[in-house]
This record gives sequence, C-alpha cells and structure tokens, in this order.
Amino acid sequence: MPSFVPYLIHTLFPPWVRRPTEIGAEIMMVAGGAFIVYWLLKYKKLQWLWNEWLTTVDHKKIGIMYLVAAIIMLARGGLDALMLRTNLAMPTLHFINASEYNEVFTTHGTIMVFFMGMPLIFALFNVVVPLQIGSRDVAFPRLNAISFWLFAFAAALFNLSFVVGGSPNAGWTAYPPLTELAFNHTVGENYYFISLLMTGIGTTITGINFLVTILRMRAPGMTFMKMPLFTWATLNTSALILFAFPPFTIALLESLLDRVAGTSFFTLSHGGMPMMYVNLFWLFGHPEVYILVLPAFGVFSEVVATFSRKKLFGYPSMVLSMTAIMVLAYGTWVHHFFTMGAGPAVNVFFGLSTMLIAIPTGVKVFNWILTMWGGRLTFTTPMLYFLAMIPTFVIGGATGVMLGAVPADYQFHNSYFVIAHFHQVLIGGTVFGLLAGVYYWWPKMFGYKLNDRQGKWAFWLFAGGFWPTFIPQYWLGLEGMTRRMYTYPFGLGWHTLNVISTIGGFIMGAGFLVLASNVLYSRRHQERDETGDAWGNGRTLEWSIPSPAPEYNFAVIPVVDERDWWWAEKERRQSGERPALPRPEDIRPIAIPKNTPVPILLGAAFFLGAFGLVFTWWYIALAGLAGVFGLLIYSWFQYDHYRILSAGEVRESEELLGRLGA
Amino acid sequence: MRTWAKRIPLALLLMAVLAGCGQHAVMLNPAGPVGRTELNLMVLASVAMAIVILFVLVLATVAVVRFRDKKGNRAPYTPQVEGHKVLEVLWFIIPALILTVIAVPTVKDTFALAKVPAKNPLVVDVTSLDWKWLFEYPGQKVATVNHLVIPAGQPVLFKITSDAPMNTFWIPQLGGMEYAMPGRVLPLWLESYKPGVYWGHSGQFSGREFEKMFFSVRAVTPAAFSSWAAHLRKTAPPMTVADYHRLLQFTTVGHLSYSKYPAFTFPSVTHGFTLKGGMYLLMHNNPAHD
Amino acid sequence: MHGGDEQHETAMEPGFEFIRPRFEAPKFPMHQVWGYVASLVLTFGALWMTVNRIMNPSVLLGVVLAMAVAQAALQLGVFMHVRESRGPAWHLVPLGMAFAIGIGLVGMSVWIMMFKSGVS
Amino acid sequence: MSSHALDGKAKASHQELPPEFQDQEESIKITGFWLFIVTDVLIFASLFATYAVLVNRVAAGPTPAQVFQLNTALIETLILLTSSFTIGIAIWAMRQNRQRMVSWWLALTVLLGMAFVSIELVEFAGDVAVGWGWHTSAFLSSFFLLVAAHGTHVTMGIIWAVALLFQLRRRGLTTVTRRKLYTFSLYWHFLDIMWVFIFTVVYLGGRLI
Ligand code: HEA
Ligand code: HEA
Ligand code: CUA
Ligand SMILES: [Cu+2]
Repeated sequence: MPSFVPYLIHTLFPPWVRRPTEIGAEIMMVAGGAFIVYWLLKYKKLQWLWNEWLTTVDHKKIGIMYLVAAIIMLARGGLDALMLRTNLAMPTLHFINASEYNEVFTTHGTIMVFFMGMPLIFALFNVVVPLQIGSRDVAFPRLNAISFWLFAFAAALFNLSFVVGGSPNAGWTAYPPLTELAFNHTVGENYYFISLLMTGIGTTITGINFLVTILRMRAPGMTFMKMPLFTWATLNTSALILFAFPPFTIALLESLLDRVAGTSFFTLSHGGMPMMYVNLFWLFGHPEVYILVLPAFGVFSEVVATFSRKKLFGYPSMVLSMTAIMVLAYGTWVHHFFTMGAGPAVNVFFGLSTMLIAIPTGVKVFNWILTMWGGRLTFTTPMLYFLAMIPTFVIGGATGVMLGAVPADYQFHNSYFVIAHFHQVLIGGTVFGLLAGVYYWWPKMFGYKLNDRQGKWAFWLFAGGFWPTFIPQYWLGLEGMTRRMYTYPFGLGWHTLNVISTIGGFIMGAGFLVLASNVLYSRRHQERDETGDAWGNGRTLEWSIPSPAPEYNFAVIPVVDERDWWWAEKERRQSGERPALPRPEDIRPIAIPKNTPVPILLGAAFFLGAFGLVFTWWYIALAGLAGVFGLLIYSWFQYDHYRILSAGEVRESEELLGRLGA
Repeated sequence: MRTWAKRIPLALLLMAVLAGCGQHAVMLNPAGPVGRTELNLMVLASVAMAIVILFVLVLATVAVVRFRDKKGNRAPYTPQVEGHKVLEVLWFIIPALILTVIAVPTVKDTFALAKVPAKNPLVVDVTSLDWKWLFEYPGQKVATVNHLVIPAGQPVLFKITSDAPMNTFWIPQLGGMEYAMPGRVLPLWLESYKPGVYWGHSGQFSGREFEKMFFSVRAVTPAAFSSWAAHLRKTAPPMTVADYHRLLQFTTVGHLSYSKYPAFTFPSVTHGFTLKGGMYLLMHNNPAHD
Repeated sequence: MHGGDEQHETAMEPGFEFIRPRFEAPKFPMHQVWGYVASLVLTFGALWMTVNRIMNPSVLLGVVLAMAVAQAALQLGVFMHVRESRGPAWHLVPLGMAFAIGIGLVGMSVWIMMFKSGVS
Repeated sequence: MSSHALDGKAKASHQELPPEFQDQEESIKITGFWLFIVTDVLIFASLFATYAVLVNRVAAGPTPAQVFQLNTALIETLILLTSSFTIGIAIWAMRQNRQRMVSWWLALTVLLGMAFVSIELVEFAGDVAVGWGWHTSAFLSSFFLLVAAHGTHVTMGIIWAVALLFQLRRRGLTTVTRRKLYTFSLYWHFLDIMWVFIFTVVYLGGRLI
C-alpha cells in the first residue's frame, strides 16, 4: 500500500511533463473548481442547477449548455492559439519550449474542431431545429441529453490531460508511427483517442437524432421544399455525421488498441500500415470540415434573407447545391495526402473531385449575394458577420481549389499556405457563421438581444484582426515555412510576416474579450423582447412563438402551407385576416419528457471508465463499463418517461403570454 | 461595413511584402523544371481564382451599397423575387468552365511529373531519421547526413523512406515534396537547372526536434559532383552499423559524410524492418541476411 | 406518449414515390420459409463454387461477393420488412447510401493503398 | 389552422399498419434504429477496409490459409442463418398476436446465438493457444478485430434478447414491447448480413487469394 501513493503521483504527474504552464493550469483548475463549489453552496444553487439543467432533457436547455461549453472551449483554444502565435512572433523565441508547443498546437486544433466547433453547431441545432419545423422536441430527448453529457465529459477528459499525465502532442490528425508507444511514452495520445471516441459516440447519436427529427417530426404541411434552409443544413450535416464518424471511430479504436492492447494495425514491426490510418482519418476528416461549414451556410441563408427583408434567392438551387456538397464530400479525402505516393491516377481522380465541390459552393455564394439584390439591408451584427464571410470564405475557398491542383499541392502541402487556407474557411465560414447564428437566435434563447453596439465592436476587432493574422501566412507558405514548427531560424525571411500575424491574433483575442463582456453586459442591461419576433423581420416558424419558447414550444402545432410561413402570416395579418393563434378549444394535453439523471450519470460512468483506460488501469475501466451497462439496462426497464401537461395548464400559460386566439 | 474599406490595409500589406521580401519566396523562384511546372500551375490557378474573387467582391459591394436600408433609397425593392432560372444555371456552368481551365493542366502535369525524363538518373536513397536526414548514393557508394550534393542540369531520382515517424522530403526551390514513410519507398525526381545552394526541410511533423530537420542542398556541375564523391570515398570515414545505430537515436546532428555504408540498411528499412532497432537487430544477427 | 395532437403524418413528397411504404400480413410465414431456404442455397452454392474453384479465382471472388449482396437483399426484403414504415419509408435513402459508401470505402481504400506511385 | 383536421384521417389509415407502427412515437424509434444500422454498416465497412488492406501483411505470423477453418465457419454460418429464420418467425407470430409463440421462438434465437458465440470463442481460444493472437501480425489484428466486433455485437444481442424475454413476460405484447421486438429483429438480421459478408470475404476469400 505505501508504494501505491508514490506510484500514483509518479503516473499522474510524471516528472518529464512538469512545466510551469501546466502547474499554472493545475492551480487554476483547482481554484476555479473550488470557487464554483463555494458559489453554488453560498447561494444554494445546487438544487436548482441539478433540477433545471443537469438532469434536463429539454432541447432548448441542452442547446444552451452546448453553447456555454463551446464558448469556454473557444477561450481555451484561442488562448492556445495566442501561445502559438507568441512563440512564433520572432525567430528562435522560447516563450514555450518544443514539447509544450507540440502539445499546444495539438490541443488547439483538437479543441477548436471537436470541442468548440461541434458543440457550437449542436447548440444551434438544438435551439433552432425543433422550433423551425414546428415540433415539441427532438425525436429522442433522452438520447439528446446523453449525447451532450458524453461530449461534456469527453471535453473534461481531454482538458484533464493538460493537468495529469501529459497532453497529446502529435497534431489533431495524430498520425502513426508518431503516436505509437515507441515514439510517445506519455498517456497523452491515449487521452486523445479515448476522448474523441467518447465524443464521437455522442456526435453519432446526435446525427441520428436530428435526422429522424427532421424526417419524421415536421409540422403538417411542411414538405421538404418548404423547409427552412437551416433545417436543410442540419439534415445534410446529420447525414454527413452518420457516414463520416464510423471510419473515424475505427481509426481511433485501432490506434488505441495498438497502444494499449498490443495489436499492430498501424505499427510497422508486425506488418501494420501507418498509411491506412491516414486513409481512414481523412475518410472522416474531409467530411468533417463540411460538417463544420454546412450549418454555417444554413445560418447565412437565414440571416441574409431576414436582414435583406427578402425571399432567399434560388431556394431550389440552394437545396440542390447543399445536397451535392454533402454527397461530393465523401469523394475527395485523398487531397489531404496527395504527396503520399498513391500514384497519378488516384491523385488526378481526387484532384478533380475536389475541384468539383467548388461549383455547388459557388452557387450558394452567388445566391446569397443576389438575395441582397433588390432587398433593404440593415447592418445588424449577424448581418455584418455574413458580409465579412463573403470575402473571407471566398478567398479561403479559392485557395482550397489551388490546393486541389495536384502538382501545386506538392509544394503547398503542410506549409503555412494550408494553415492560411483552412483558417480562412474555418473562421470565415464556420466561426463567422456560428457567431452570426448565436447573435441571431440569442433572443430566441434568452428573451433579449445581445447589445448591438458592443457586438459591432467585437465584430470589427475579430473580423478585422483576422486579415493581418492569416493573409500573411499565405506568403509565409510561399516562403517555405512549414507548419508545426515551434520556432524557426533567422535568415529565411519569415520574421516580418510572423510579427504581423501575431499582432493580428491578439487583435482577434481582444475581439473575443469584447464578445464575452457583451454577453455579461447584455444579461443585465438589455431590454426584454415581448413580441417573440425580436428582429421584426423573422420569416420562419421559430419567430412565431414567444421568446424564450415555453417548454412545450407550440400550444397547437401549426399547419405550414408556405416556405416562409411566419412572413406570410404577418402579411395576412396586415391585410386584416384573423391571426393564426392557438384557439382554446384546440389545445390538448401535452406530454413532456421528464427530467432524468441517467444521462449525466452515464457520462460520469463513461468518464470513469475512460480515465481508467487512459492509464490502462483495467479495474477502473471495467468499473466504468459496468456502470454504463447498469445504467443502460436500468433505463431500458424504465417505462414512465413523460409527464402530462393538462390542457388547462397550457391554456393558462398561453393566456399569460397573450397568445390565445379567438 | 463596406467591403472595399477592409481591403486597403491588405493591399498595403501585400505591397510591402512584394517590395521587401520577394527574394525569400522560394516557391516563386524555382530553380528547376519540377518547381517551374508547379509554379506555372500555381500562377494559372491564382489568376483564375483572382478573377472569381474579383467578380464576387464587386457584385457583393454593389449589392451592399445599392440596397442599403436608408431613407430615400430609390433602388427597387422586390421582396417577392424567388430566383432567376438562367442565372442559377449560369452559376453552375461558368465556374465549371473556369475549373476546366485549371483541371486540364493539372491532369497533364500530374502524369508528367510521375515520369523521370531520363534513362539512368542519378539515384539517391533518402532515409529520414529522428531528427536528421540520411542520404545514401548507391552509385557512388558514399553517404551523407543533413547535406545533399547533386549534379546540376540532370534529373535526380530520390527514393525516399523513413526509419522513424513520417516526414516529408522537401526542397521548395527545386519542387514539391513526397512523404518519407517507414515500410515504403516513394520515388521523387527533382532537377536543378544550374549549380546553386538551396535548403530543404521536412514538411511533416515528426516529434520534438522536428524543427531541426533542415538540410542543405548543393547543386554542382556533374564533373564537380564526381570529384566530390571520389574525394569523400578517399577522405571520409566509413559508416559502420554502430554509426547507423547512433543515427537512429532521438538526437540531432550537424553535417556528416561517410565513404561507404552498410549495404543492407536501406533495403531492410524499406521493408519496415529496422524501425528503431527492434527487428533490425534480428536481421542483422542473422548471417543469411548479410 | 407525446401529446395527443401529434398523430399526424408529413405528406408524401412528390418525386419520392419509391419510398411509399408497403405491407403484408400473411396467415402463414411462407415468405420466411422460402427466405431461409434461399439463404441456405446461396451459402452452399458459394461454398461449393469456392471449394471446387469452378472459375478463375478473381472472377469467382466477384461472383461470391455478388451472392453475398443477394443474401443481404434477401434478408432486408423478406425478414427485415425494409419497405415498411409509417409514412414514407425514409430510412431507405440513407440505407442505400450506406451500402454505396461502404462499398466505395472498401474499394477505394484498396485502390489507394496499392501505392502505384508513378515515378519510374 | 391546426393539425386536427388531419387527425381523423391519419388514425383511420393507421389501423391497417402492422402493430409496431401504429403508435407514432414508437414508429419514430424504428426509423431511428434503421439509422443506427446505417452507422453500423459503415463501422463494418471500415473494418472490412482495414482487413482488405492488411490481409497480406502477415509478418512472421500465419497466412490466412493456415488460420481459417472452413468447416467451423460453415457451422457458424448455418447457426446464424437459422437464428435469422427463427427471429423472423417470432416477428410473424407477433403480428399474429401470439405471445407464447413469440417467446418460444425468441428463446430459440437466443440459444442459437449462444451456440454461435461459444463456437467462435472456442475457435479464438484455439488460435491463441498456438500463439496466433491479434498481436502476431497486422493481418491477425484486423481479422480478430473484424470477427470480434461481430461477436461482441452478437453478445450484446443475446443480453438484449434475454432482457426482452423478461419484459414480454411482465408486460405482454404492448406497443412498446412490440417495437422493441421489432428493432431487435432488425438488429439480429443485420448481424446475419454482416456475418454473410465475413463468411464470404474472410473465409471464402481466404481460399481465393
Ligand atoms: C470549414 C472547413 C473547410 C472548408 C469549407 C474547406 C473547403 C475546401 N478545401 Fe480545405 N481544409 C480544411 C478545412 C476546410 N476546407 C482544413 C481544416 C484543412 C487542413 C487539415 C489539416 O491538414 O490539418 C484543409 C486542407 C485542404 C487541402 C489539403 C491541403 C494539404 O494539406 O496539402 C485541400 C486540397 O485540395 C483543400 C481543398 C479545399 C477545397 C477545394 C475546398 C472547397 O470546398 C472550397 C469551395 C469554395 C470556393 C471555391 C469559394 C466560393 C466559390 C465561388 C465563388 C464559385 C466560383 C469558384 C470557382 C470557379 C473555383 N483543403
Ligand atoms: C475552428 C477552428 C479554429 C479556429 C477558430 C482557430 C483560430 C486560430 N488559430 Fe488555429 N488551427 C486550427 C483550427 C482553428 N484555429 C487547426 C485545426 C489547426 C491545426 C492544428 C494541427 O496542426 O494539428 C490550427 C493551427 C494553427 C496554427 C499553426 C500552428 C502550427 O502549425 O505550428 C496557428 C498559427 O498561427 C493558428 C493560429 C490561430 C489563431 C491566431 C486563431 C485565432 O482566431 C484565435 C483568436 C483568439 C480567441 C478567439 C480567444 C482569445 C482568448 C482570450 C483573449 C482569453 C480569454 C480568456 C478567458 C475569458 C478566460 N492555428
Ligand atoms: Cu520576408 Cu524579410
Ligand atoms: Cu479536405
């Protein structure tokens, strides 16, 4: 027993990963945790937190929890980015050392993609989609909560790596052999594989959930060609998730087995093939970038129509092009390893399919611009993000096409040209889009808008800082600077542009801080929206109900006979027709899914098992697994999932909201 | 708000860059036919893309300026417009045409670069190690570490592998890269038009000292190349198995030269047998293999 | 259960008639019996062909794979009632895509991993 | 302006639906289960891809021809095909509302499943006993992962079916247990399909390459 404690300390805090940054992070985590507990106890919020949030299965609340997690992760990933940029500001700088740098760029990429981008998407899916299609909830509310908690605990596990045991340090792509035990002794890569497996399961479930929701739970009359575009984006994204995550799961599983179970899928010593990992990873990885960008496309389509006060231009071709992107996304993955020698025939095939994707994407860009044509544009914060997207994303996409020209990619590959390309599409497309969506639907979530003036400040800093950060990186690429270098020598001419890029990064950081303060400020000072249609120009179903939506969403499900139903309804009202409000006699009892502790407990059990697996402590891993199975079987035998809201209660609540029709 | 306003700093930036730092842009100053081909394609693609970008930006700017919601804006307001059949079809066709312009040379060049334009090119066996490069000249029987000497004016065929995690072998001024992967040999040919000095680097992250994987490249006249190799054979020490094992360690080293090298290292590496010792030791102790 | 007023169906999409659901409810499980027999025949057929190498192995591989696909179709049709659904049988679309992408995934991976690197 | 106009019509037409589709919510769960199968198809496709790429990489270990015993595989196949038939009959019986019959056929399916898993375990144990574990070579890694993934699925199915038997006894054939039975049958047939592919690609294919 006595040797157990030193063993534990040595394993959890191995001496070769003790560095000031990590000790600082440990202290901050402990202090932060202690403060939160203190605050909860002092204000007796524990009960409230448990009942209202931790056990909820309400899609709107789950969406908000995703949002909170995503913003925290944006800060973490952004902080990582600023550390990278600081180290790169000058040649031979040692703000952090090589090992730390490698951990930081790995966590930066991984967090931004899996723990910032994905939850931000799911936040909007959850908040918006059921309201847009006139549904009471998603198809499987409990699975929805399980997805969230798997993600949340996976994110916690991944972040824990910085504090105990060592972080992953082989890039967000984690190619073997670098991730093999022989080259990577710490448990860092275990953290990577296991936490991504965990969040991957949750993500797959979310994909199924939203696909079923949209296929089966639309309001009567809402045919596919009457569906709002954000819902279309969700549909296509969910389909991408469904087909893309399984190869990833297998790639992760096989890498993990190589590390902890002695198999040799990718380890050379017994005939394994590292290239197969690369192949499987990008089979997922390329669709993944469209998973990240399609929801943003959906947001832009809603935002541009709303703030141009005009119908979306070319709805059918928008739908067609988005579906085309979804299908084509499966046929381009090799463009991430053109230089792996698969031969000219393979390279040409995938080069051409890569270029093909530019066509449907272009259709979307042109249709957005023509939506503005003949409209009346108001420049709110979401609209500004949309406008900033156009140059940013189009240049990023165009450089993507250049990367798809195979021989050119022999030069560009793994240079800062690629870094510039993907930040331009990831930030200009995904982040701008999701931020636009957050600003746009914020009143639907919370009942008040974010302050527009501060929002614009944040916008100008963030979108303005973007250009000096990333445009110079194209030139750095042309100067031969390769990615993932923790520092670089004098004399290659890379210094000036790197300084500019670093300064730009800090301007973006300032933009993020303004955004954060905007959130805090608006909570206190913004006036409440009583209409439900906070922007005044809403077009789709979600704006027809109060903000925030009541827990049952719609007292009576409307019959949707038009594409922009709410816009048409407003016009009908203006021409004197009777508003289509729920009539008391139409209101029926509503079944509401009950809160349940199973999802969070399931997440916790998973976390326990995963933590055991990271350190290959098999008993703990098995205990976690047993917990997972126990909970699943327990909930499988549970039958009583709903509570009934009586018609009287619904009527009362609608009356309070002033929504009862005659 | 106005898109053009955002572009002024960018233009200034680009001007500064072009004026001051052009000579550093190795990709834009290729010193050999491979890099030249690749540059031509880059230029073609950037011009095509510039046209697309310009068109989009102009269209967007006009829309934003013209249809602002301000009092007395006389531009037409047509909220019911749903689309325009002809335009929507054009959005599909014109980009497809532009892409064809890039696609045709892409296909041609990809196949062209896959053929070495010479019967018996000089061969260099390249092995990436943690964190250094080993160059073996099977024709000349000499080997170097971290510095490469090649004859100018003729294609050189690199056979690339790795006895460590993946890297890419990249000499930006001569042309594009190729992965160095354990268990597999990938061929790449490059050529320098004239004698010159370049630098090379790994493009694929390979661990802690990855940044140190620079190597120098010297292209010399064929005659100078022969005498260089002959000189090495006379003056440099031979590379022993023990030397190779030292190279395998997780270290960085400066430039090294050897007058000969163990004949089996490269072939066994390429069969995936030596990765960090392990199987390699077995092979080595096996007399049948030596 | 959900609220009483959710007993609605989304309308049939024009152009998607192929996913209109179809049902059957026979008094005797004749389909199942025939399905079982057919699956046995296919299995033994493939086995017999392989053991006796009745043709060029690579062609034969294609043939037995096709027979496996036929068995999959059999299971889906006879036992899994794949065309049944309440409302349009939407799952047919992703299911079809899954088989297409799955086969593409295997085939393409093998193709890519052959490493026919060009330089000669 | 409400959906009630549709209700009457919809209800009437749903009378003709098989029982597991008559409840809207339960029928949605069936759609969800189909999509789960879709993801599982791709999981297996990825495993097959790994196998197909690594099958020749035997390192110092045995070759496919040395490992595979066609006889065992044939018996396993027959067992699984039969179990697919028995669960098919169970679903037919369910639609005839014959609960006892459902339970018997389901129990038979469980037994066949157990027989399958046992044979597979014995086969694995035999391989491991002669030193052919999944650490031996890339080929064996991919073979064992593929087959074990299927075996694990079957084991899960057995646990699920046993739990179903309990629920059937306790609650009889309700909308919920019907749907659970139906999704279980989908799962089981799907595993059968995957096995047919394993049989074809691994065992028959092993003879052909
Ligand atoms: C949101 C994410 C996102 C998006 C949308 C894209 C979109 C595209 N990407 Fe990008 N890409 C990434 C994220 C993304 N990418 C990431 C993260 C990496 C690196 C991963 C890593 O290695 O770490 C990467 C890497 C990457 C590579 C590999 C580079 C290398 O490593 O060597 C390539 C190569 O072909 C590529 C191409 C493309 C193309 C052709 C598109 C196209 O879809 C773009 C289409 C859009 C347009 C073209 C603009 C609008 C169109 C018009 C206005 C119409 C007219 C246009 C024409 C006629 C061309 N990307
Ligand atoms: C959506 C994805 C996303 C986003 C938004 C970003 C955002 C940024 N990224 Fe990143 N990046 C990636 C995805 C992303 N990145 C990926 C996938 C890689 C590849 C990794 C790999 O190679 O494996 C990468 C790699 C990468 C590199 C290359 C590293 C290398 O190869 O050596 C660099 C270097 O400049 C960089 C910079 C930045 C910067 C400056 C930002 C800026 O936009 C960040 C702006 C800053 C903030 C948004 C937050 C600032 C926070 C604060 C000011 C603190 C607030 C604190 C509290 C409130 C507590 N990124
Ligand atoms: Cu670039 Cu000086
Ligand atoms: Cu890609």
